[in-house]
Amino acid sequence: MDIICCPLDKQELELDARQEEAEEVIFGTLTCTQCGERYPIEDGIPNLLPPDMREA
Amino acid sequence: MDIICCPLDKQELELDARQEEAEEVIFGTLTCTQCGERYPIEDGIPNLLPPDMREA
Amino acid sequence: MSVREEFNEWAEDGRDKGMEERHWHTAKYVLARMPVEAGDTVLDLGCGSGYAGRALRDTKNAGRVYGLDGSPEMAHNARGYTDDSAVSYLVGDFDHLPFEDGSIDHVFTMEAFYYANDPHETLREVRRILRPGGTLFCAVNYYEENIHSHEWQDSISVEMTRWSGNEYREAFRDAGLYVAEQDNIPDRETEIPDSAAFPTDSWDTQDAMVERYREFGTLLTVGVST
Amino acid sequence: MSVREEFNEWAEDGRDKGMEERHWHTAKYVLARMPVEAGDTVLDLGCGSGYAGRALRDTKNAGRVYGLDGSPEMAHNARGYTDDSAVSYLVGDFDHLPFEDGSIDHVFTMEAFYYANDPHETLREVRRILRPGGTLFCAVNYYEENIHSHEWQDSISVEMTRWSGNEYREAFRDAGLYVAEQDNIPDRETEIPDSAAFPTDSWDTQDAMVERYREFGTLLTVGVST
Ligand SMILES: Nc1ncnc2c1ncn2[C@@H]1O[C@H](CSCC[C@H](N)C(=O)O)[C@@H](O)[C@H]1O
Ligand SMILES: Nc1ncnc2c1ncn2[C@@H]1O[C@H](CSCC[C@H](N)C(=O)O)[C@@H](O)[C@H]1O
Repeated sequence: MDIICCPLDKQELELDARQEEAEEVIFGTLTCTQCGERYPIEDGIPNLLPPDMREA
Repeated sequence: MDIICCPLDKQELELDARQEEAEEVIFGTLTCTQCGERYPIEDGIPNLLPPDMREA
Repeated sequence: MSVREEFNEWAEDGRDKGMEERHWHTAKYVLARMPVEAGDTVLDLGCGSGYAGRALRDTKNAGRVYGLDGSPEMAHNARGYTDDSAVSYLVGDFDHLPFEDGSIDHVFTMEAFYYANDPHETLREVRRILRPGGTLFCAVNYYEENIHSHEWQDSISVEMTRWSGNEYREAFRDAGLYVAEQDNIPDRETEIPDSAAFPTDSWDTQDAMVERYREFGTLLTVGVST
Repeated sequence: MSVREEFNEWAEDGRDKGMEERHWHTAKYVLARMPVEAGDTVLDLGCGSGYAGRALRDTKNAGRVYGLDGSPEMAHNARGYTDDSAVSYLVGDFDHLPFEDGSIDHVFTMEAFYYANDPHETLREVRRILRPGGTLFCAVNYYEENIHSHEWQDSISVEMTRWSGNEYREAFRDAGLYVAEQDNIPDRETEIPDSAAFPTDSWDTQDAMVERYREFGTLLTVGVST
């Protein structure tokens, strides 16, 4: 996941894993180290949509 | 023919036309402005083989 | 409707699998052409069921494959179809790619590109994330010359971009991608009934159906980043 | 024998036309894929009868087309098959291309590249003469995976280079060309007799003939210059 970045400013993300299985993060949060935007990981899939598209 | 150059040193060629038809050179000679090597035009077709391959 | 809403519905009623089956007729030839070397990192834009990434792992030993889709349900289904840990799925948008500059070797996209909100921005984003010499294989069945596709917009709530082959080449170049090739890949597998069967529910004439599948097929444009 | 001597003989006994007819089965698909725009300058390396340049003038409105061949008789025949003054033929050698740096938009070569005295030098020369973003479409029937082609060397006096697909990709990259695609283009037109007709003079089994034409076909490698 080291090439994944923030979709908005393309800066690095910091991982906060809540649940892991076999080295895979199942639930957690990715936070942009620059703008602070938070992206959820659900069922092993990071949601990196810009926040305003997440519920659109 | 302005992009055609000497196959050996890639320098410009100078045209000496002996016979022309409808703006096409049928017989003539192309001479390299740098190395002086001469390339024949026969039947409208320039022979730009390196000289040592011309009769090989 | 948004991409998320529209394609979540598709994923929920199984259209992800239906598309995989139909698109495979031509997508397999597109994938075969890609200059993917063992270990390369590949991105599938609008991955749907995720078949392309799975295929590139199997046939070319791609190192890591990302399937990106704007529909969480599509990505969720795709995740369920493989347990290869080198295949990652993520939810994202074509115009906001969550990848670092120059981090991807090759990008594939099938029947998805024209849903981009701003396709010019998508191309710039692709160019940004590709390493020098990386390629974009962009395959579409919906395009200007394929007159049989024009009506598709009527049944899809997401706005679709309908470029001609020439417009694809120009847009690639505008985004800084060299155009390496453009081609029509025929679908030789969709069955075309005897002429006696026409008109059918979907086709007035056999000729039209032959033109749609055997001639127009899939428009492929290949771009190279620098 | 030299290229000149060997292929002068071929031109004199009409093999230029025979090759055109056979190679057209796959070459037409290669030509269709090329991103040639109206007005572009195209070079055909080892042009033989010169069909490729004529086709690119007709189908894509190429601006000027050069057919280069090491055999004066080939070039002479090619000249005789067209009176389009935008098509030029010249005699030259693959390893000593008589074109200025960056002066050519696209290069096509069919069933000719592997006769080069030094194919690595030919690729460097192609790279030199192509403008940034220019392409090389290199098509060969004689290559390592096509085992049915291996014996061809026995009846040709010019030494032939037999690379695999992977060796083509590597050599392109060594010469500074990005590899944009590699593909096998099937020949679906060469007639294959009923299985009862085998063995024939040329083929032990129908399977072998099917593999040669329908599967291996022509190996195409596309390179892009920078
Ligand atoms: N702007 C956008 N960003 C991300 N994904 C998008 C998108 N617009 C459409 N998509 C996705 O693109 C897919 C198009 S359907 C094609 C799926 C697959 N490539 C196949 O060949 O079968 C859908 O799954 C849809 O959710
Ligand atoms: N080193 C070299 N330099 C220039 N031409 C060469 C060459 N080696 C072979 N050729 C030419 O390449 C041609 C190969 S035969 C193929 C001809 C044509 N492209 C076709 O598809 O039918 C011959 O005409 C031969 O004279």
